[in-house]
Amino acid sequence: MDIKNFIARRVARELKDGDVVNLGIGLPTLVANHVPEGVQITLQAEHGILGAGPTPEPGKEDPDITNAGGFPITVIPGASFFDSATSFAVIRGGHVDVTVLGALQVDEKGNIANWMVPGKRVPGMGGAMDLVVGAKEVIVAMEHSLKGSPKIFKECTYPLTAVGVVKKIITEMGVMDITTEGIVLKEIAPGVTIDDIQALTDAQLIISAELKVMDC
Amino acid sequence: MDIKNFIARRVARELKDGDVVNLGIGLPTLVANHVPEGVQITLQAEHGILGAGPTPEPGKEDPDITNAGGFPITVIPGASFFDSATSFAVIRGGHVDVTVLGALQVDEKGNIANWMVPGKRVPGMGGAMDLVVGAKEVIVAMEHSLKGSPKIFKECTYPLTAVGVVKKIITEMGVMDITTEGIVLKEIAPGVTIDDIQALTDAQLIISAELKVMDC
Amino acid sequence: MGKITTAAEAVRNIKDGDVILVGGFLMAGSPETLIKALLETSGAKDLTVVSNDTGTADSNMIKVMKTGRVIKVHASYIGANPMTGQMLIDDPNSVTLYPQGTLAEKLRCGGAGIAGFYTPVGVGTVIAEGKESRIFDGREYLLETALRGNVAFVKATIADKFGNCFLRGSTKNFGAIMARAADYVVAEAQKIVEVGELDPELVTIPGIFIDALVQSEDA
Amino acid sequence: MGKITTAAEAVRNIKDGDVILVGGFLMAGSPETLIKALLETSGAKDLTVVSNDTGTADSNMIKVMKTGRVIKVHASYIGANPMTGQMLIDDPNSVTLYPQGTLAEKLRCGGAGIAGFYTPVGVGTVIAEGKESRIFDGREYLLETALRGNVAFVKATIADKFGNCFLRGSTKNFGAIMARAADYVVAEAQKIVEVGELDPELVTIPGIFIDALVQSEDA
Repeated sequence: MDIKNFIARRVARELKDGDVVNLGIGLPTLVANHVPEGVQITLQAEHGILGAGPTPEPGKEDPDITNAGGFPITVIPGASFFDSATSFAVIRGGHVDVTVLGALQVDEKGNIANWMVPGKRVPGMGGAMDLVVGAKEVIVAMEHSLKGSPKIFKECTYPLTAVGVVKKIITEMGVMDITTEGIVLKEIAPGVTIDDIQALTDAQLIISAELKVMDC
Repeated sequence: MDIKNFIARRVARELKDGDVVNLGIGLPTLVANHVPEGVQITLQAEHGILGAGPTPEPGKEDPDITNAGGFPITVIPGASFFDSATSFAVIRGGHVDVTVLGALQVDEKGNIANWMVPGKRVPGMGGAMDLVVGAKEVIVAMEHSLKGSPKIFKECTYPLTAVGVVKKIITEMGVMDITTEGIVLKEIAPGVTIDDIQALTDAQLIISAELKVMDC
Repeated sequence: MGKITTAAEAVRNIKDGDVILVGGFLMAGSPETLIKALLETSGAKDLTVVSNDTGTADSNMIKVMKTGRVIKVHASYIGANPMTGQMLIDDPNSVTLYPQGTLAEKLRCGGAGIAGFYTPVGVGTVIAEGKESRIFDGREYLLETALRGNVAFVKATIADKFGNCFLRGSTKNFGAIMARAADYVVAEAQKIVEVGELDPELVTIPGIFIDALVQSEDA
Repeated sequence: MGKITTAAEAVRNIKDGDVILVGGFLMAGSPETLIKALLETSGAKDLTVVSNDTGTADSNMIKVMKTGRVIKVHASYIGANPMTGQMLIDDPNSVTLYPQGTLAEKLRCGGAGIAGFYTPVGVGTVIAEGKESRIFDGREYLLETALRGNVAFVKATIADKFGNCFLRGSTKNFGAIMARAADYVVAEAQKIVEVGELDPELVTIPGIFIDALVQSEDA
């Protein structure tokens, strides 16, 4: 299993039966492929779908049913459609249980920066700010470092997406909870040492007394 | 023709082809029966209908399609249904061209009081405040006096429904425009003298230089 | 995720002091089965009812009110329910009246994570008393704040077992908004169908908002 | 009340300096026929475009932008249209970015007679710069104000001749809101039917909002 699917699979175990889930583009999208048996979730697409389904078979694409990346998707039985004002009422109103998204930087206060790199072309925040503020739980799912540079900081330096919203970070190296005391390492990937993960983390990690090996 | 239909018919001549119209309960409802040929209007019912139609034939009532008084109505071809938040977005957003409603008191500043009589049981304002503030044009359609007591005042004394919103009053005695100078009598009913109408009006009427006889 | 239950079971979750949002416009879309269960099988008291009109003299709501278990009402029109009128006379603080669109928008905001909004409706009237006003582009607006409930009762024409609800014709009114603005939402449906039988384009209330689904006695 | 016209005729009403609301989310629901007419048959300049994303590199909007006639953009995501990204680099004041839900709600308010609203989104970020903030129930919110256009372009799947529009699936997005928030609203429809043929329950945009109706080239 590649790193991205390894992360996505661990994220999927956080989901509970009945959850309404929004998955960001990229790695988070893979979470849908790993939802455990017996857990039924409703995928939300922020431009107006509850009950998004998998990619259609070739030739069965419907241009009126697309995901937030603009690509054709399907919907599952029990789906519904609505406009963007209603969709963001759903998001901002706290009706999305979990949003999973990537980040450029996360810090020990739960701040997240994931919409612009200073000095580079700015793509815009899209629905990211709404999602991280509105969802009941925000899970950052990302590779632990960017070519050896930490992404988990004592304090973010990039423009923020939101303040104090991230409660959990899942990477290929471990699972971390963001608490009022700081970032607590709860699970560590097989073959990774605490020193390995701390070396790639700018924030000081607190090691959980119940530290477990991350399921893979 | 009775007084109410006489008033309603005159009100109907104010409507233009394509207008979106909300008619209050009571006398204003009768306006729908007098819309001139060639004028097509869309009747709005504030609890969620655009394209309200006449009362159904006996036995054809549909409990899911009612008017704002709770009674069964029909819808015309091209109608649409929506919830109350959307309906009042339509109203408050200025998408209703004309609202016709009765009043307890109107005054020369265009103030209207039509939702409670001090000391009497209070029914609530319902959608009246929204309609008179949101509609592009507010026409008060009512009998000129209440058993000989004026209803058109220099200044309303009852709790207001809204401030400065009424531009036209149509009664069985005449048609009046509310202007920055005061209430201008534009048309007078056949057989009614200026003294007659002034005697039943608390506000001082300004007589239009082009005063006409009201069509009946 | 089984949401189908009985009205009696659904109203068990109502506690003393709860704020209950009740859909419907007079009798159109009024969840009478659920209100009847509130009357007959729930003992919850000190309730606040939020309803456009608190129903008519023939509604189950007036019967609940006669038991004295409703101590506060938020509504826009109470002329069809004489009990609510009497409450207002007995204690002016027990009934809060709002312009209908303001009530609808307060509830929409309650479900949409918006804390407050500026409306031109009510300026210069008793509605403005005690409220902040503010000028935008030369026009005066009042600040109104969001409204939510602990519980919402709504009536659907058709619901699927996931809870997706279709509210037909002019029965959408307040139910469609209230279902998004409460912690525990019960729908009674005239007809309950399998998941997938309801056209996704006809869903008035997505199933994610519905916690319990009850067969309506008005079927 | 004949609303059916050509795209060329419909865009004639656009004046220099107009604010144009353009529906669609990337290519889903994008009114390409109308944007093409804006490109080819309207000479209007100094335009402000309000769009979720200003389309993609394959859209007609990027071609309009290349003519230099668009001087200001309001959007939430511009990563798929490199011209908008370049505009932002050349003049940071020419592109205003909003969180997507804030943009949607600003437009809804523009059509709903609401002057402003308080949202928790953007607190503590660059979005909050220069905006009022306020605490409600211990949580911080930003004041955002309504947004309207002179003109709106929307794309419908089916429209009847009165202008009632059905926007299918996930094409509703911004078009459904923008049609309520502009003075002159043009819809292009993939299919135009007689009045009465569209189910009243499927109307995404009531016909009263539509001023001109054009056959879409995407039919």
